[in-house]
Formats: sequence, structure tokens, C-alpha cells
Amino acid sequence: MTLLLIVLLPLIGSLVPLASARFKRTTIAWLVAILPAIALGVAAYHTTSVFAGNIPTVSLPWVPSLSLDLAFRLDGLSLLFVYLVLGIGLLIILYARYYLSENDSIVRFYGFLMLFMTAMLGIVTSDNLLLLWFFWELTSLSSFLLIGYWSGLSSARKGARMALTVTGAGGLCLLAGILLIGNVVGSFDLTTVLESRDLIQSSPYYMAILLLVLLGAFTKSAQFPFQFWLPHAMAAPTPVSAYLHSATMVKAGVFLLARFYPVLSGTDEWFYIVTLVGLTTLLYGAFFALIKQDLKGVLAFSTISHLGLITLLFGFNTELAAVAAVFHIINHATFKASLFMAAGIVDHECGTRDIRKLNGLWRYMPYTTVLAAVASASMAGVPLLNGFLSKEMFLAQSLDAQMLGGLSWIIPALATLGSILSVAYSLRFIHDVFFNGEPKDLPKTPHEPPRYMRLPIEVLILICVLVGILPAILIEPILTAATAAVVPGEPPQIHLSLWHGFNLPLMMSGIALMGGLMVYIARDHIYRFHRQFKTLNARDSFENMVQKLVKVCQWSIDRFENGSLQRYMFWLLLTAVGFAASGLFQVPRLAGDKVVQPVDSVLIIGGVILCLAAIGTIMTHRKRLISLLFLSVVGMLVSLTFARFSAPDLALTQLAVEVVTIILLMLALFFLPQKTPKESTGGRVLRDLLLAGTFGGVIASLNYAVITRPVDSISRFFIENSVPGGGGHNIVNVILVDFRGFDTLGEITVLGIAGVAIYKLLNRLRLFMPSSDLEGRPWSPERFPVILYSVSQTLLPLALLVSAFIFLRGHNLPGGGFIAGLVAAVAIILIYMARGVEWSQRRLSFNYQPIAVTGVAIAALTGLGSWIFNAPFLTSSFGHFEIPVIGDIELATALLFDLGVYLTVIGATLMILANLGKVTTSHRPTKEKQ
Amino acid sequence: MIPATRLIPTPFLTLLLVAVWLMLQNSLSPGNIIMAVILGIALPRLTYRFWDRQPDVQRPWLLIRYILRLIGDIIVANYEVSKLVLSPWHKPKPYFVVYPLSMTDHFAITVLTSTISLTPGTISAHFRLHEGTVLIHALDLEDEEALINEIYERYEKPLKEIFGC
Amino acid sequence: MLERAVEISAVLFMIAIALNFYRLILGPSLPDRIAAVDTMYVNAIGAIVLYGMWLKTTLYFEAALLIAMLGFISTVAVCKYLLRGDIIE
Amino acid sequence: MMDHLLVMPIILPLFAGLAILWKRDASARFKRLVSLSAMALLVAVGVALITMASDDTIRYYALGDWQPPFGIVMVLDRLSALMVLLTSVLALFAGLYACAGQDEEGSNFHGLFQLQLMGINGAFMTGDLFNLFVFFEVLLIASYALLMHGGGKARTQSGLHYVALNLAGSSLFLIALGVLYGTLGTLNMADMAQKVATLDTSSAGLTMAAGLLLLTVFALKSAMLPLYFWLPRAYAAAPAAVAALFAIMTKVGIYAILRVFSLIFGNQAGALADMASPWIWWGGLATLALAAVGCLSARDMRTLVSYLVLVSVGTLLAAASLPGQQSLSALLYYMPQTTLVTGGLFLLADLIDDQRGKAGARIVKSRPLRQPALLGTLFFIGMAGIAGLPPFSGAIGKAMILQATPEGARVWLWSILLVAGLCAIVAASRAGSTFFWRSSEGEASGPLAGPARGIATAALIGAAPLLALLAGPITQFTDATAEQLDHPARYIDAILNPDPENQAMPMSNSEETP
Amino acid sequence: MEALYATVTGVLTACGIYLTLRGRTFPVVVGLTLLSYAVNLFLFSMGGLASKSTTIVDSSFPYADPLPQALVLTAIVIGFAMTAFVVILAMRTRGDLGSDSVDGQRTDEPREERK
Amino acid sequence: MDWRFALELLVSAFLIFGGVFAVVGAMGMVRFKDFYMRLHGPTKSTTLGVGCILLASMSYYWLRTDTLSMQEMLITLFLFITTPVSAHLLTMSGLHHKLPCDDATRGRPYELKESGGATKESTASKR
Ligand code: NA
Ligand code: NA
Repeated sequence: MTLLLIVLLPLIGSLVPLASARFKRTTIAWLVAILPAIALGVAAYHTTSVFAGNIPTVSLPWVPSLSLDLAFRLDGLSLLFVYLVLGIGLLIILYARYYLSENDSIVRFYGFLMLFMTAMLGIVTSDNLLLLWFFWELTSLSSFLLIGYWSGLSSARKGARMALTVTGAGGLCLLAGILLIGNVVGSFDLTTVLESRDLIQSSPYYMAILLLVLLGAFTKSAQFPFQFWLPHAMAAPTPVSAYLHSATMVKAGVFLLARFYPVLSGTDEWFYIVTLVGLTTLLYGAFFALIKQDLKGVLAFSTISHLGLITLLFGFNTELAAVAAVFHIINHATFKASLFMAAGIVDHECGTRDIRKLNGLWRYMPYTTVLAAVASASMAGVPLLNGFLSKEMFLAQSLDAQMLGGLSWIIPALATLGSILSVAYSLRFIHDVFFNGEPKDLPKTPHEPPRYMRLPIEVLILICVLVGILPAILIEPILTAATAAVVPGEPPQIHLSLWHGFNLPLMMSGIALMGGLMVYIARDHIYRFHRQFKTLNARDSFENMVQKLVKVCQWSIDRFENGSLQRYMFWLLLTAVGFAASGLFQVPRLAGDKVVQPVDSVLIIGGVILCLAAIGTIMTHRKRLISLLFLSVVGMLVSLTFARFSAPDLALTQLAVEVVTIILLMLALFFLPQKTPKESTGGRVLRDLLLAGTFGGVIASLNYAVITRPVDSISRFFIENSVPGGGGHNIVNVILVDFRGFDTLGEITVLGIAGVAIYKLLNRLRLFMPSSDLEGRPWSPERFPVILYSVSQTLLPLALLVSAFIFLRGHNLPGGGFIAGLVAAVAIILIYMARGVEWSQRRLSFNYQPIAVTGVAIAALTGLGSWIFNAPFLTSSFGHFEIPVIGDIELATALLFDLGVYLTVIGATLMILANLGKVTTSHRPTKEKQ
Repeated sequence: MIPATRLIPTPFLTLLLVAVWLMLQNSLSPGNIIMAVILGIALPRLTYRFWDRQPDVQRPWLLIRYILRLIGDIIVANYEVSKLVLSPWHKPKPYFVVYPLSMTDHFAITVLTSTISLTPGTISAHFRLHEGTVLIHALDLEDEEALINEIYERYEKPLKEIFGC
Repeated sequence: MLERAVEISAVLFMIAIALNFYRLILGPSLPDRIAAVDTMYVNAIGAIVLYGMWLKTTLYFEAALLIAMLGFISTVAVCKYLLRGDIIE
Repeated sequence: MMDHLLVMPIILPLFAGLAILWKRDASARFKRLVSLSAMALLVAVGVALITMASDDTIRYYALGDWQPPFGIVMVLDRLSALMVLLTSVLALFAGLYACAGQDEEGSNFHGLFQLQLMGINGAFMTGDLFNLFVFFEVLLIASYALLMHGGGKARTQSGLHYVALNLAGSSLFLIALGVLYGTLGTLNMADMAQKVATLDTSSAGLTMAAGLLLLTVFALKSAMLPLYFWLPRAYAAAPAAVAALFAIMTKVGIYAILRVFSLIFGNQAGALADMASPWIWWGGLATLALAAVGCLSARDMRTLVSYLVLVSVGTLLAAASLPGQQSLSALLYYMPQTTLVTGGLFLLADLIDDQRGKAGARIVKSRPLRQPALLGTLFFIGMAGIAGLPPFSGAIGKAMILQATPEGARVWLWSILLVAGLCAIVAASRAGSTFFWRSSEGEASGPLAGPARGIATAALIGAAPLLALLAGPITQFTDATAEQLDHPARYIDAILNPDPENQAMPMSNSEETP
Repeated sequence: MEALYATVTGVLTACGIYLTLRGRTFPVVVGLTLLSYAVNLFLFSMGGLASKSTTIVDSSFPYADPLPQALVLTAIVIGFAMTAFVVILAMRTRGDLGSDSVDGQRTDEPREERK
Repeated sequence: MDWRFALELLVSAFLIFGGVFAVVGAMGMVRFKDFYMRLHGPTKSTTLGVGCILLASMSYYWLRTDTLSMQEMLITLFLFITTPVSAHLLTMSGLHHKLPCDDATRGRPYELKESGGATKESTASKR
């Protein structure tokens, strides 16, 4: 379980700076360092066991159905990386304390740094591939935050975004690869996967897996052609660069190569892809490292180059090459971290990183010069330093690569070329900065940095030197352990020593050193050669590309979603008609088995008028009032149709609703343009007609097909139970208030909400009001015709009486709360029309909203009442009571429910109509005397 | 607005409502009668605020006679119109007549204009409130004066008696 | 005989409605069209009552009653619109 | 009273809404109090329902004591319980956010909010197709009103589109319902499922037409291409609390698709089994692809989040069309987290808008934020969560969906889903670096996110880590839910041949049952 | 008769659809109303066309299927609520956007008083 | 002749008359030359036509069930109250729209005259 601590402690550590924000910076640094230090101790604690060949693991279930476990392992490779990540991490913590200025939030920095450290540790210790991916993406995220730390700088923001995009994309590929592996192996358990080499390599997915995993690795470790993000990540503070580009971020990519080496390597595909990419990257990085004028840029490209080297080594498919790769991982981490820190000091003390300005610094900071020189020498592969050892191994392995057949000599040749360039840029780093004359207009006068800022570099340089001199003692055990995890089967015998005798690799090293010196001397020719080409700034072109992509996306989205309801509606209807038609095509014969009923002349006339009225509505739709008149004819005839086919309730309802709708539309018409301009093009009209016609045809066919087919329906139950179960003779009404009372409750809720919603819509509504009608005629001065209001006041009590009548009989005969409510509401609206809002409002002392709400509440409470009798919501009861004189009367809870409906309808309808009227009255443009 | 001082502010209306209720129910059972009375009293009280003060029917019998006469006239009116509609050779002679009112009560005027519209060949076209006249459109009329006299004698005078105004 | 009379009368009413509809199409003025629709409503009352007689049921009287009431109100609304624009002012 | 629990998700918000609406000019305090306590209670109800449903019994509540298939039933299975709980949690925090002042920008906010919840919960609970229509209408009309809350041109414009399309959609729903009733003779979904299986060939095509029309309607609700065009503008224009609640609205459509097409047209439907899957599959993929493009095109954060909603819709639809329980389970895990997090992001967009002055939520340079650390953290977590980046729930959900993809479908879903994720990352990093890093000179002077708004936003976005942490038990639940959904016969059996013990309320008219 | 009925439903639907596709709020509203009439007719007929039938118990006629009638009733009411809302929304659109175009595009309209 | 048969005959006559009146009213509406004349058809014939039907219906149920159905009376009442008002409002609208009347019309009111002869009212209507 202690293994968990290695990841957990830094994770907790990411909260430490937040918690200790109020302390001094040095204190914060120390506090932050504590937890990773303990984690390092935990790793040390396991070291002997790991060296003995054990692999400590721990596994906690997390998402079993995804086979995602919190599983960690500490094999040799993991251990090596844990040391690198934590060790260099601790040095960075110290270094950053001095590097960051007072204006930079150290809390934020340490928080992000620790988060990043956690992610790195997670990657290297995960024993579950999905978990590994989790941490993998977490490094992308946290590095985004770190690179963008100086968020005020445009370069930092762009660099961070680019890094996130590239590595994030790679991470997604890795996920796909991992999922494929899991699919092939049947497990995400790393131990199992590592044992499934044959299974994976023989699976048809091998190529896909290989490509996806390599994409993940290459993007992360900045391999060609994904190298471009790395130099721009230099916008980060130098401690970040030192950490990300020596021991961590980019090393995650090569770690992945090492991790999957046992299962993916050994094939030709692996060799060609990895070698080619590695070699290209090696040379590309080396060349540009020579050219860059930015101190950190040089280091960035050298990092790319060295990562290419490591990749190349992994590509060789030999065990010793893998050993060399792992070894170079360590060496590169140490010297590159120290070089970055040295560059940071220079930057920090001089205020610039421009190599053209930086000259002769050794006079100002001799101690730093020495440290940087040693690190550079290691990078160049100078003997007695660790870089020499792995470089030598690399050259030796390049000679062994035979896969290219007759062209195999190319690899050692290019490897030597890479080494030459490496020497050249290392020389340049030292000579151009610390020697080579006097500094040119530096912003600051440089001097040695604070003592503790140098300490981390000293530690690393010490390691470089010691490893370089005493490799067998210092590095062999861990290298052996790490290699054991990388190379399948028996680990190769590693013999690290400074002197292997005179051999070809040594000669190549010599050529590299000499060649490097010569190239450096002749560097001006190279610069001149390079200046012929237009330099491309990867960041800007990436940014431009993204901008262009965004523009293209915006353009296409604007094209697609052009804000046109007409288009959206068209798509909706087209989809619907297409779907319905596709179903209809499956119907063998449209006509069903039912006997068709005869048709009579009344029906024909009615049907023809109905169709003509509908067509009239669309023919006249630009003259809106006429269109409305046709619509009202349609409504009336639909109502007659309901009546004709034995649905008196429906006829009544349709009629009432139709009239209210017409009133509503008339109200609206006043505020809308009274005419529709002719806008649609002929093509549009034709298209719409075609769609409408097809739709109509499909609906008609569906309708015909269904009504000519017999069906066995549940309706019999309602017919049989209406009286005994629901206590009403009007089956439709009993369905509404009892069998399906819940629907009705929902329905009146809709009505109530509509009322409230409309009230809401009318709030602060600004309206256009025509002062004349369509022909420019002023409105009639007579606001309220006498005859009209005399009659309407007579009609009101009569209508209310009818309303009461319709309400009370609804349960047994056509009628019911809804129709009754509409009748009452319409009668009141008539008063409003006849006498105006002001007059009517004075006489109506109540608000409509509470009426509607009360209505719904009554219905709902009626339903709730059944709980008292331990019956489900809305259970009805009824009874017949014998009352003297009056006789038998029936009382049913359904009637109470219907009362709720009644009140809701009145309240909601009046809320809609009367409120609408009210809103407009005060705004009438011209008022005239009555 | 009619003040609701009395239990039954408008007895005639109450009577009308009771009758209508019973007609609607089509039954004279005790329950229905009780309900009719309840509604007949409740509804006017509920709606009195929407009423202008208006004349009560002073002489109900005259009203009944008026209604019967009206029904007769409607039938005649239809006969007249039918003749005009169906005979292609007869060209109607339309006439706009201004009828001077001698009543001022809006309700009574409404009844009168309705009557005019329902009866032979005439439609009340416009009630000119400020002039105290009704514009009448006659479908086929020779003599303006005759029409005015007829309307006064047949309808307006009885109405004045009925409503006592 | 009665059934026959009901049917004939129904056809006549449908013809009347068709003629009203013809006037609605013809116009020419808005009041003409409104009058046509109003008349259709009144004729619909007749049609529905006849339908009830045809079925020998009284279930459709309420519908007739409502047409009488509501048809009137929608005519009022449209006329008010012609006269004043704003129907509830 | 445990029995009545099944109807509580509907009548609790109903009564709360009525109480609030009864007095339009009641004090804001009163309305907030009623609204929040009702929603807290609703969360409790949701938890209780989930606990009940966890025993794998499918219960029903026969309204009015009319037994199925005749009466309307509310059905509690794992899926409906999950949806109700999800809704109530989302609503609680969206409502809490509104209580910081947004509720007073127009009238009747809380009442409508409650009724909206009633509609949503009703849609989740009902076992009757027509009743589903009714609840759709309840939730729609409430959403229309809420969308317009506070007014403004953008809301009016997008609202009109939303309303008009949904009105047409309702008509289509009714047509589909009609045909289903006309061919199957019933409205109860379990009964329909039973009858579909025995449908003769001459009517199967009609039922298929109806089923596909239903799919159109649900696709409109769930915002599937080409029916989603209304969504980005509408959601972007809606008041934050409403937009947050709307995060569940598309899921209502997805729920309906799951329910109807697993039950009625599920694997036991004979000739019509799984007929909609190819449509849902391609529709989902197309939605996903276009939504990804939309993410990149977003000019402001609200629109961005709207497209992120669409990304999740596309993902869910594609997953819904895949065969097998594994994908269902993945979908059911993915749905809650994406709902809560997108909801939270809408709230966050509002907070950012508030503090950035004129620039609002547009992705342009502006004055610095007042609380960059808080908002930035939330932004980071929320966006990472929704883009499917670890260690948040989105990553788990996405991985589950990818893993559940069968071989033939992989090329499509994997590539589109992963690219969509990348687009989301790019878009989010653009937006985030602009909001939090690229500020002009000037004082941070916007209003602070007070405790209510802060807590609400943090709670919803906090779902990303929380649901990742709890992924084990949750996926256990969703696995079982998927299993339940994959066996429609159990549902049918539970409704039509009830074991008396499994009924929420005892039958009193038992002689009426078939 | 069935064919006639289905034709009428189809024509009403087609007309409703056509208007729904127009570019101004008013025709769209009218179209939606027309469409809902058509849909109500459609839904109503799903229990079969019943002549000389009834839904009242104790009548001498055979029963018509009462369930679609109840459904249509609910649909009518809901449709009414929705229509009312969309009508007011159309006014709101005009008020807020100055045009009754469904897409909010400003078009030249005769100036009218606005307050 | 049995009284029932006589009544049946009467009812049948009423029915036919009603139908004929309705058609006549509608024809009037189609045939007459100006709006004001056309309005006479519906106000009279149609109303009476429907009235006949209602009367027939009353007798019909009396014939069938021996109960006098009074609801038809109510419909008639409503109809007779509302039709004149509709007609009145319609003519008002016609006058407001200055719908032309037939050339043979006498006593043309000032509402229909061109605005040249401005009267008290027409100035009032100018706003
Ligand atoms: Na008004
Ligand atoms: Na007004």
C-alpha cells in the first residue's frame, strides 16, 4: 500500500501551497518539498526489493465494469522514472523559489507543478493501462497550466494551447490504442498485457495499436513531425522548461515506448516507423539547435534531437539499444535539467536570452560558467561525463542496425552527423554565451545568482561527473533493473565502463568532436545557408491554422444554422415525412379489411367545403383577415365533422376553442402587419408545396390505412365501466375526469401555465399599433356600439347559466368543465369587447391568476383526497343520495375535479385575453372622446 | 351599475333565467326548480355590476303581445325577402331611411333596432347616438314616411309602454 | 316520410352553406365575407339540429346552442376589428 | 405512505408550483423558500426512489386505481428512478442559482420552474404513451415561459423558433400516437410492446411509420441532426438557471428514445425489433460531428456550452443505438455527469459574463475577472470533464462508450468521438485562455459570485470529479439498469401480470383486471 | 366515406404544413392551427369512423370508440394553450424585433406608431 | 287521417320550408347587388329557416317521445337576440368601409358620401 503514497503524496502536495499561501516564499518552498521528499523516501524504501527483481504492486478497484483499477506497480523502469521525476522535481522546487519574481504567484506555480508531478508519477507507476492514460492526459492538462503560467504573454498562451492540442490529440490516440489492446488482450492490467506480446502482434489490430500508441508517444516526446509544439512551450518559466523537457513531460513519450517495448517491438513495422521518426527528429532538432538565437530555443531543439536519439535507439529492436535508450534517458535528464537551469540563471541575471546579445558572461558569473560548461560537455558527449557513455552506446548500436540491408551504413553515418551537430551546438552554447567578447546592451548587469539557486545545478553536475567516471557502481543496478522491465525475457548483461578500447564507436565519437568543432567554426555559412529559406514560426502558423479552422467552422455553422425557422421547419417536416413514408412503403395494401361505409351528398358537400376552406386559408394567407375567416370556417366544419361522427363533446369543445382562437388571432392581428408581403420565390413556393403535398398524401394514406383496419382496443373496458366504475354515463367525460384524469390534470396544468406564461410575455411588451386600417382608413370613432353592449349584458347571465348547465350535465351527457369554462370565459370576453378593459376591470375585483391556480389546485387536491382512503392518487368515488323533495342526486368526486377544470379554463382564458387587452389599452396611440 | 340593494335586483331577469334553466333541463322536477331559483337569484347578483340601470318590464302582457306580433312579422318579412330573392324580374328599390327615435333608453333602443332588423325588409344600419336617430336600410321601399310611421306605431310605441320610458 | 324530409332538408342546408361559402370566396368586401361566415354559423345550427333528428337523439342541442352563442361572438370580434382594430380596448 | 412515493416526483412540484403561483406578488423570500424546500424534498424523493428501484423490482402506481393497460400508470424502474434523481439534483442547484436574483428578473419564475419539473418527472415516470405526450406538453410550455424569463431580443427570437418547431413536433407526436392506437388498440407502453410482437404484416408498416414519427419527435427533443438547429441559440439566450435546467431537456428526448425503442420496439418486437437503431446511429454520429464543428465556431461561452450539450447528445444517441447492455450502461453513466456538468457550465458562463462587463461571455479580451481563481478552477474542471479528459467523469464515460462499441462501428464512433473531444479541448482552451489569461488593463470590478451562485455552480461542476470518484457504485447501478432495459419482458410482465407484492398500491377493483 | 375523410385530413394537413413553412409569424401560427385541426381529425378517426353511434351509456346506439375522443379533447385543450402562447409570442417578436419575420430579419414596413 | 300523421306531415313541411328558407337566404346573399341588400338574406330567411328546423325538431321529439323539448326554444331565443346585433354591426362595418350601395338606392346617408361634404361626424372621425 505504501506504493500508493508515491502518487498520493504529491497529489496532496498540490494543495499544500494553497494551504500555506500566507507564509513566506521560502517557507512555502520547504513545505511544498516535504511531501515529494517523503515520496522519494518511499521509493527508496522499495529500491532493494526492486533491484532484487520483485515488482511491488497495489490494486484498488475503481470502475470494475470498465476494468479501470487504481493499480500501481514499481518495476525497475518505474523506479528509475520515479527517481528522476521526484529528484529533479525537488531541485526544481528549490530553484523556482529563487527564479520566480515577487510578482509571480508562487502558490499557483507550486500547485500546478505538484499536480504535474503527480501526473508524471502516475504515468510511470500505473499498472492499469486506462489509469496510465488518465495520468497521461493529466500531464497534458497540468502542463497546459504550467506553460501558460505567465498568462499575460501572448506567446505563453499560444504555446500552452498548442502543447495541449498536440499532446491532447496524441492522448486521444493513445486511448484508442489502449482500448484496442484491452480488446485484444481482454484486460487493461499492465502485467497481463506485458505478457501478451504474441497475442497482440498476431492480432489484426497490431498495426492500428502500434500506430495509435506511437502517435501518443511521438506527440508527447515531440518527435517529428509533432516536434513543433516543444520550442514554443519555452514561453514557460525556466523551472518549468527545466522540468518538463528534461525529466518529465517529453520523457513520458519515451517512457511509453519503453513501457510498450516488450509487447510492441521486434517487428519490422516497429523498426521502420520508430527508427525513421527517431532519426529524422535527431537530425532536425540538432540542425535547428545550431541555428537558434534564443538560449532556451537552442536547448529546446537539442531536447528534440536527444529525444530523437532515444527514440531511434528504441527503434533498433535490439536489447542493448534499449539499454542505451534507458541510459540516455537518465543522462539527458541530468544534463538537460542543469542546462535549462543555467540558462534560467543567465536569463534571470541578464534579462535576455538572445545569444547575439549574450557574450563573455564568464567574467560576471564564472561559477555558473563552469557548471554550464560541464553540462554542455556532457551533452556533447565528452568523455568522463555521463553523456559520453550513452552516446558511445548509441553509436555502437547504430552500427548493429542491419534492417536496411545494403543501405544500413546510412544509420551510423547519420548518427555520426547528429553527434557532430550535437557537439557544435553544445560548443555554441558555451562559447557564444560565456565567452566570445563582451555582452551587448543587456537590460541588467549580470552577476552570480543566489547561492541556493545554483545548488540544484551543482547537484546535477555532480551526478553527471560521477556517473561519467564511475558508471558501473552508480548506475548499473538501476539501469539493470529498468532494462529488465523493458527488455523481455532474460535481461542483458550490462557492463558499463569508461573504456572499451579503440573501436569504431570511439572513432565515431572522435569524428563527432572534431567535426563538431569544425562545424561550429564554420557556423556562419550554415546561418547564411539557412537564411535563404523563409523561416516559419510554428506557433504562428499553428495559431493561424486554428484561426482558419475556426473561421471555416463559423462559416459552415452559420451556413447550416442560418437562423431561419423556415429551414429548420423544413428539415423537421422532411424528416418526419420521410420516416412516415418509409413505414408506409412496408404496407402491402393500403386498404384494410373493414367494410367501407357509403358516402352521402351531405358528406361530400361538407368535405369539399372543408377542403376548399383550408385551401382558401393558404391562398389568401397574405390577406390575413380573409385567411382568418377561412380558418374559422375550417374550424366550424371540423366541429361539424366531430358531431357527424358521433362525438358531441368534441364538437362542443372544438367550437368553443375555435372561437376563442379566432378572438385571440384578431387581437394579435391588430399588432401584427395586416398583410404578408410577397417574399417567397417561386422555387421556394414550389418546394414547400411539394413537401406539403407529400406530407398531406402520407397523412391521408396513413389515415385511410388505419381506419380501414379493424383493431381490438382497450376501449371496451371504459364502455363497460363508465357507469359502474366511474359513475357517469358520458364515457368520454368519465375517461377525462376519472379513467385518465391524470392526463386532464396535466392538460389543465398546461393551460394554467400558458396563462401565466402569457402574462409573463406581455410584461413590458412594446407594440406597433396601426392608427388606421389597411386602406389607410382611420378607425371608427365609435368605441363601444350601444347595441352591442346592451345585448352583451343581457347575454352574460344567460351564458353563465348555460355554462352552469353544461358543467353540471357533463358527467352524464355531452358537456363538462372545459366547455363550460370556455363558455363562461367567452361571455366575459364579450363584455370586454363591448365595454373595454377599463370599464370591465373596474367591475371585476379579482385577478385571474389565482382563479386558474385554484382550479388546478382543486383538481389536484381532489386527487390527493383519495389518499385519506388509502387509495391511489385521483381515485374517484361517487354515490347516489336520496334527498327529500329533490329526489335522487349523484355526488361524485369527479365533479369536484371537473370544477377544477372549469375554474382553470376560466382563469387561464381570461388571463390570456383580458391581460392582452389590458396591456394595449394604455398604449393606444390616439385616444378619442367617447 | 345597478346597486345590489335588493335580493333580486332584476326580477324579470331572474324569471327569465329560471325559465331558461327549466327549458334547458327540460324537466320540472323539484330539484331542477330549486336549482333554477338558486341560479336565477345568484347569477344576477353575480353579474349586476355589468349592467347599466335599465327599465324593468312594466307591462309584461304587452311584452307578450309584442313578441307574438314580432313572430308574425318575421314570417311576413321572410316571405317578402324570398319573393325578392326568387324573382329575377323584380328589381328591388333599396332605401336608406333615417328614423328619429323618441326613446333614450339604450336597452329599449336595442330592442327596437333588433326588431327592425328582424322585420320586413329592413335592417337597422347605424344607431347615431348623438343624433338620436337610427339609420335603416330598407330592401325595397317606396315611401320613407310610411316606414317611419309604421315602425313607430308597431314597435316603438309599444316598447315605450312596456318599459315605461 | 320524416326521415326523407330530414335528409332533404339536410341537403338543402348543405347547399345553403355551400352558397355562403361561395360568397366568402367571392367577397368582394370584408364585411361581405364576414357576413358569409356568420351566416354559415347560423346554417350550421340548422345542420346540427337536423343531424340530431336524423339520429333521433337530443345529444346535439348543446352544440347548436353553442354555435348560436359563439358564432355571434366571433362575428362581433371580427366586426369590432374592422371598426376599431383593437377588439379589446 | 411509501406507496405514494411513485407519484411524488410529479405532485410535489405541482403543489409547490401552485403554492408559489397562487399569489403572484408574494415576497421573493416566500417563493424561494417554497421552491428550494420542495426541490430539496424532491432530491430526497429521488434518493428514496433509487433505493426502491435498486432491488430490481419494477413497480407501478395505478392512478385512480385503474389497472393497466386501462388506466395510467407511473412506473418505477431503475431508469426512471435514475432520471428523476438526476433531474432533482440538477434542478436544486439551478434553482439555488436563480435565487441569487435571476428569479426576480421576470414574473412567476419559481412557479414555472416547479411545473417544469413536474413535466420532466412525469415524462420520466409515466408508463403510458399519451400521458407521456401530456407531460411533454407540460414541460414544453413551462420551458417556453422560462426561456423568455427576463425578456430580450435573443430570447424572443430563439424562443419563437423553439416554440414553433415544438408545436409542429407535438402534432407529429399526436399522429404517431394515433397510428399506434389505431393499430395496437392501446396506450399503455407495456401493452403496446406486447401487441407489437404479434402484429400482422399488413399493419406492421403502419406501426413502423408511427414508431419512426415518434423517433422524429424524440429526435427533435433530444436535438439530433438535422433537428437540433434551434438549440444553440435558444440555450445560449436562456437565463443561466434555465439553461442549466435545460441541460436535462435533451435528455428527456434521449430517455424517451431509450424507453420507447427498448420497450415497444425492443428486441422482442418481432419484425419491428430495433428498427430505429440505424437512424439513431447515423443521426447521433452526424450530430456529434457537427456539434464538434460548432464547438470550434462558438463565439461566446454560452454557445460553446450549447454545442457541448450537443456533443453529449450525439454521443448518447450513438451509444443508444448500439446493441448490448454494455453500451447502455456506458450511456447511463455518461448521461448524468454530462447533464450536471453542462448545467454547471451554463451557470459558470453567467458568472463569467457578470464579471467581465461589456464583453460578457464572448470570447474576446476584456477586463480581468473578479474571482479568477474560483471561476478558473471551475472552468478548468468543467471543461476538462465535459471534453472527456481525465481524471473526471467524462473520461470514464467516454472510455466506457468507446469500449462498448462493437467492432464494425468502431471506426466511425471512435474517430468522430475522439475528434469531437479534441475539438472540445481546442475550443475550451481558446475560451479559457481568453477569459482567464488574456485580460486588458483595468480593474476587476464585476459583481462577486455570492454564496448561492458559487455553491450552485461548484456543486454542479463538482459532479465531474465526484461522479468519477463514485464511478464504481454508479456503474454497478447502470449495469443493472442496462440489464433491466435489455429485458423488456420483465417490464411488460411487471405491468401486465403484476405480482401483487410489486405493486405500489394494492388493487381495489381487482375484478376488472384481465 | 373513409377515403373522403382521409382525403380531407390530408388536405388540411398539407395546407397547414404549407403555411407553417412561411416566413412570417402570422401564417405560421395559422398554419400550426390548421395543422392541429388536421391532427385532431386524424387522431379522432383512429378508433374508426362511427356513424349513428354514441358515447353515452344507455343509449340505443352502438358505441363509438370513446378513447380517441377523450384523447382529442385533451389534444384540443393543449393545442389551444399552445396556440395562445405562440400568438402572443408572435406579438412579442414583432414588438422586440420590429418585424414579424420568423427569422427576425428587418424588412421595410410602413411606419406605424410605436410606444 | 291520424293526427300523428298530420303532425308528421307538418313537421316534414317545416323541415322542407326550413331548408328552402336557408337556401333562399343564401341565394339572396349571392344574388343581391350590394352589401346592404345582401345582408337581408341571412338576417331574415336564414334565421327563419333555422327557426323552422328548430320548431320541427320540437314537434319531432314530441311526436317521438311525447315530451316537449324546450331547448330548441332557447336556441331560437338566442338566435333572435344575436342575429340583429350581428347584422347591425355588419352594416356598421359596411358603412365604415364606405361600401358602395346600389345605384338605385335612395336616401344615401352621409356615411357613404365622399368626404367632400364634411359633416360634423366625419371631421370628428379624422384623427
Ligand atoms: Na386590447
Ligand atoms: Na387594448
